[in-house]
Amino acid sequence: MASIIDIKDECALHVRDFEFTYKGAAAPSLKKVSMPIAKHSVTALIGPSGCGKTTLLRSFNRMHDLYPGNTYNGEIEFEGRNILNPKEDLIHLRTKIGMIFQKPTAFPMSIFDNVAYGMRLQGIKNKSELEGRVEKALQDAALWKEVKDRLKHDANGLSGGQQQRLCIARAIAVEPEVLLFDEPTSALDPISTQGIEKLVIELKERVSIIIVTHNMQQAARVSDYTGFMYLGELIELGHTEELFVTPKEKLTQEYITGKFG
Amino acid sequence: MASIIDIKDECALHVRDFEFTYKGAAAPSLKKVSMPIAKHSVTALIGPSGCGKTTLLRSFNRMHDLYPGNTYNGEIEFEGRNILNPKEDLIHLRTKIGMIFQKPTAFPMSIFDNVAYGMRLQGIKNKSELEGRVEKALQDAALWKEVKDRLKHDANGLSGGQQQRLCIARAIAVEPEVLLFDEPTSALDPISTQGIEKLVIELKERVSIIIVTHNMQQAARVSDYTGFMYLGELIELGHTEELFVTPKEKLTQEYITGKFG
Amino acid sequence: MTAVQKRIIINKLALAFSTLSAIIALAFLFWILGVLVMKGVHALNWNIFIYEGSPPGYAESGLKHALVGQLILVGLATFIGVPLGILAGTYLSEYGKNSKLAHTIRDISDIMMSAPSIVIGAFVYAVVVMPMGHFSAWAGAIALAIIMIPVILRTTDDMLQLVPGTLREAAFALGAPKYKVIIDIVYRGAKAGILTGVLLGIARVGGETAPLLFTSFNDNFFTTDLNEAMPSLTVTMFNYAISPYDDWQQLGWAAAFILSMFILGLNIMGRLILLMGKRK
Amino acid sequence: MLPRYENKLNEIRGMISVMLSQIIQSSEETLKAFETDNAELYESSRTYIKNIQVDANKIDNEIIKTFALFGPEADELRLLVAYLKMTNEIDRIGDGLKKYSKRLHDHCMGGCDMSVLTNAIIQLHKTTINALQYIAECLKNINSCDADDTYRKVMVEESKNDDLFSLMEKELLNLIIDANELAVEYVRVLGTLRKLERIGDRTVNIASLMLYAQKGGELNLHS
Amino acid sequence: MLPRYENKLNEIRGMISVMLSQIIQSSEETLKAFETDNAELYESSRTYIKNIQVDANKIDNEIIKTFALFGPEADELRLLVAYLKMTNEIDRIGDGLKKYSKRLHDHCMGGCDMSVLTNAIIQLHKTTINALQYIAECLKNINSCDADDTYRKVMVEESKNDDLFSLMEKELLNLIIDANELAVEYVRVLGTLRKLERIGDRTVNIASLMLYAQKGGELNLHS
Amino acid sequence: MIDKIFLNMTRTSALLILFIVAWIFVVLFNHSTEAMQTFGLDFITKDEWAPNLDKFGAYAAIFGSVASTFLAMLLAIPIAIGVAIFLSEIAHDKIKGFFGVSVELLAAIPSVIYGMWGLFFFVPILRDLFGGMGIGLLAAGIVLAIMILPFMAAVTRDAMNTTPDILKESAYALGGTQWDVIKDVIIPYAKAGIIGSLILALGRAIGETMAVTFVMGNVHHTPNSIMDPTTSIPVTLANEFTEADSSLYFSSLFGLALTLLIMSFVVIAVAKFYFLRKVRKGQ
Repeated sequence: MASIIDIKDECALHVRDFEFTYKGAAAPSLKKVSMPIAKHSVTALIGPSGCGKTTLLRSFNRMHDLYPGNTYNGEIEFEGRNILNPKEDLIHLRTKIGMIFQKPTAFPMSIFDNVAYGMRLQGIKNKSELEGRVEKALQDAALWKEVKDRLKHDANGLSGGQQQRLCIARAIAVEPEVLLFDEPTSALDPISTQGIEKLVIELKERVSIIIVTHNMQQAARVSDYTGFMYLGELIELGHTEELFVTPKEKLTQEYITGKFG
Repeated sequence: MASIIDIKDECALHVRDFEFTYKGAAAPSLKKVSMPIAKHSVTALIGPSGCGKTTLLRSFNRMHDLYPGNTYNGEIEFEGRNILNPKEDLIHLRTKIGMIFQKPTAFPMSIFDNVAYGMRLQGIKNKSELEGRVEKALQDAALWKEVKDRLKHDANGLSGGQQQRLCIARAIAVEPEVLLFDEPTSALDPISTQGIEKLVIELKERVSIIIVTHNMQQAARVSDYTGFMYLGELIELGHTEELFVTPKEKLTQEYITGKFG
Repeated sequence: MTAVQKRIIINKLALAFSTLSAIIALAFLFWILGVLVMKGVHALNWNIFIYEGSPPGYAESGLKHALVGQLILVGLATFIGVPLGILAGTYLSEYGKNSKLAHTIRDISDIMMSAPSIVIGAFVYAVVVMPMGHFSAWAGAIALAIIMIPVILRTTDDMLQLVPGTLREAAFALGAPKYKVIIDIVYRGAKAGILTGVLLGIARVGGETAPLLFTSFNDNFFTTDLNEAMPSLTVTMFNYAISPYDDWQQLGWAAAFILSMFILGLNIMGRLILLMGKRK
Repeated sequence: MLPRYENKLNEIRGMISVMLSQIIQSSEETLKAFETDNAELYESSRTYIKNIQVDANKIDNEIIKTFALFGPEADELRLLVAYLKMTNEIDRIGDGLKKYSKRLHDHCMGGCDMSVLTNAIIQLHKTTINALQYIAECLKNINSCDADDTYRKVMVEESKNDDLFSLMEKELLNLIIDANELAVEYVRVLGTLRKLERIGDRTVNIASLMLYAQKGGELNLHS
Repeated sequence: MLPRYENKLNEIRGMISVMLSQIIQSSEETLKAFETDNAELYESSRTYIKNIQVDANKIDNEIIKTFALFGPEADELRLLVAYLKMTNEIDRIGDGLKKYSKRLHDHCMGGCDMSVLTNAIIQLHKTTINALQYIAECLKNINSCDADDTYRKVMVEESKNDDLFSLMEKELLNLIIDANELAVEYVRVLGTLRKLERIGDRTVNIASLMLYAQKGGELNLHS
Repeated sequence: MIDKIFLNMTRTSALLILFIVAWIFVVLFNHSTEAMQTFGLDFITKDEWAPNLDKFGAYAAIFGSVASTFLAMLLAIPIAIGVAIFLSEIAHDKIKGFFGVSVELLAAIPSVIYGMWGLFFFVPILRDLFGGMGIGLLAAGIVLAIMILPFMAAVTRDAMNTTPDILKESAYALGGTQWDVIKDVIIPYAKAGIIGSLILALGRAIGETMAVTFVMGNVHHTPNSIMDPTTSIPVTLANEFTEADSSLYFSSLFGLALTLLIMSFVVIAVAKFYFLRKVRKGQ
């Protein structure tokens, strides 16, 4: 039923027959989802609220494990292994698959320490190395110019858009392979949103990106591949251009032309 | 500098050289705004955050008077008088100019009492009259079918979209001349948003509507006239179709094509 | 050992320490609770509710005087304290808002909330008991009310502020006058919260002993005269507990148990009301 | 979907339908005029399509407004783009038809001997009208009609059309060689008939646009 | 504006520019071929525009994608719609030019006496090239060029074009009347030259589309 | 019209609070002037408390209050933070709910009951372990510690719970362990709130009467070891207020009350103005 594109290029992640059930729920929230995630490209997940797009996203770094009782089934392949394996080293996995959240999550520490945090967790203590990588990460997040004179200031003094870019800098500082974005601009004004979108497009040169968004136009603007989800199923995955001009599934068509409801 | 359309039809409101200054602010937040608001049509106000669109909207029912120390200047003509007059009867004015807020504001009482509240304030006690008018208002707000069997239930049991329609029913139950919508869908999902937009278009048969929205596409979809505001000034007011195809001012153009920032 | 391994070990140690401290704390607390229940239930019998206090050694001694006295004192305090607390809280939330006066009142009342209750007792002794010349239920109730007002004021203020500003604006936008907005919308919206505040306030003063020691004082006999010294569970419990008589100590434990159940009951009720309010 | 948006789409479809039916009426009346040699009918046939260019531009502007206001996606986007391209074709059809009718009228009043061509002209005319009717029919239910079938049928008419025109061209060139003074007139007749032939090409384009609107894929037009 | 969106708009403009310059090169080479009577040049002139239809369709599809992904508004919307209409015109120009070049080649190899027309044809050709160059120039900076001026200049060339063509037509019809066997050939020459004349009309449409993209107002095209 | 009446009712009620507080200070001050005039600074520096000699030095009581509170805080703070961490970050949902509610309910149990428990059950154990009477500074400190523990743990947990989930999640998403998240995100985020609530607990401990009345010993003597019985201000007040037979005795007790009020006022004011204000600003 679903129409899933076959990705010829190398894949960053490969989801196969993936099912996810929340603690105590009778039915799985994700039903037999199979999808490839292309390397060095942006894959957007769209769909009405409750369709499971965020649930899927949070499975990629096993975020659900923070709340016990949820069950995974199927396979998510990453670097040749199934990350759903209970023995998977989650600390390692999460340094390889970073995440950006709906709201900016600047830690209550200085700007510098925020960006350095992930590296320090990995045991990097050398000051000059830290400084170099913090600067690079901030530059990559298009934030360096704005904060270079106040690295020691509290990160909460930054604006929402700046904080979100700080979170991106923090995430890329540990050089992950994949970045997960969970509606990263839903708390931001249009101008900051534009900044983040620009950044997402630039970042795909180095990381593979999966972005969940409730804003269809955003998916259209930034992504190379778009997946449309509905009631826990992946209905369609295709090149963004094709999906928005000629969706293969009727449901997709109805969703993107606003005929739902 | 501003390009303001001349409205030939009858006007619901007429703003002339309006200035508004918040308590303690050095400069006015609205600067010499002049605009006609056409009767029985939808006028949308758009612009970047902080441009003054909500400030202007809240001047139409003197909402700012709830917080002392703000100053009005100029004129807002409504039914032949200047409503900025300090002697204006605000209670009467607000029954004539209703308002819908960003988030649903269902009162902590039953659905029926919510809709009847405004009428009761006006001293209507006759039960059958109340019942009739509550039903009509709910029907006009496209909510009757969904709630007719649970009018006595707490209004907070309704979904967000239903609550927002309840607020609309409550506002139209007192038969106002003008309805002010302050980003009425910013807290709603896309489907509920569509419902509210439909309603706005239907309602203009009977009331004049002014809607503030941060969503340009929404302004395009629902309004007959669109005003673009920037830094406290009204830059352009025109027919929506024209404004979005051929804006007269460069600033408007840059805003609607997303070139700001 | 890599940095990550080190972190994992530190993590385990830290979590073990906090679990251990939780166990220690709970062990002590359950010990106390256990003692209270064992002793209390053991001492509990019908006589307690039927008989007044009597000298040690008498079989027909009970707590009727203290139970009724406690109810009268707390009831009277509630009667005085609740309306004042709610009205004052209303002023802060609806009129004073962020004015200097409102902030001062808030700060002072917060400090009052944690002020030593025995000092309040001393104060009431000076301004009520001394002029009257003798201990009285009024004095006790006033002392309790003074303790109660800040609690209710603060919760009322907080709960009213939780009512979204747009809800008020929406009512104003329909042309409602301010007092109508407050009574119809704000009070109604904060109903559960205010009620909880009142219950917690009652629970708070219900357990107070110190301020009663020299205001309502104590009496071993049943009375309903508000102008006389009045027995209360707390003071009775205190007196019985420090007495050397075994049967009085027994009665003391019974009183402790009854009072604890009463206060826990109020607390649980308050919690349930808030929960139900939230669930809606 | 907002009712307003749906109305706008319907309105645009309606406007295009009207244009098409005006063209069909006009060409039917031209045919009748030719068959009955009726000067008045020639005149009146052209009144149907007098304003076709204005209408086409009006439709284009409505489509642009719809783009501006509703940001169409997927099938609606394809439909609107197809409409935008269709108005070009219809406008040209109208223009061609106008000139054809006028010049045919002139020819019939003039001195050429059309008799050898009469049948072929009627045939050519009929295939054109058929093709136009097929697309008009499909347009009525653009979302559900069988655009594939329509395309096939239009193509059949178009190839008939081509064959007929080749035949007539040969015939006419022969006439020209023999005609001397009338040669110029025959040259003109050829030009006139070519206009009719062109209409066939354009109906194919319209049919292929409808196919695109329905099915997607790549937009492909032929001159 | 997202860089991606800007790139897309530039890309589309670039593709159209390339098509236009191919057309200009092709028509310049055809002219050269005609002037020097060089068969090879005729051949090669057509290779420039061999794929013009494919390119036009490709551009259309890019425009549709841009609509789908970025929901353009205001000047960008007008520009994209103008592009969508322009590809039609350019496609037709290319088609016309291809046929023109081929047939002119044939005529020159054939037996007609073109000598009386040579100058006029060169003139006609030049006005066409001029008009094409004006629009190509303006397209390079579509946001800032003086579209008004371009439109005026293109119109001037177009009216020259018209005059020249009327002259030639008269000339040719005279030739036809006298020519007997060669009449058919002359009829064909007329048709060929008409193709060139048509290109002029289309350049006017393109100029008016550019004007619309810049200034807005109502979209107005002429057949 | 009705609006005005309503406004005046609420305003009067609100102002009443200020009035009562001021009045308390005035009354306590007035009643203690006699003692202050008689003893001057000696009132707080001398520890001789002899009603029969009309000599009143409050040093022992003040020292007892401070020392027992200090002891209580020393014992309670680490455990309370441990409990808070356990409740907010470690325990599973079910345990969390049960323990959480127990802790809060224990915070509501009247303090007099802690005192009774201390006297009857805890003091004997101390007596067996260390000899002596058992009653004294250590017993008071421990009972106070146990009494404020639930309050402290509950407020600390509440402060920790204000940390937004996604803030914690983003630290996990960088590969942090639970302890990393607690020490680097939750505690820094809730720092001001935690310190503020610890100080509030301190304020409570200073003013606590009933829990310590039983186990302090009520001996007006500065203790030599933590096992020695001593007294504190509230204990003195509770035991002697109704027995005061001379006006100087009485005035001295009011002096004690005023001293206590000022001590707790200062502590709570510091908590509020310095730490809790920060929390409010942060939010």
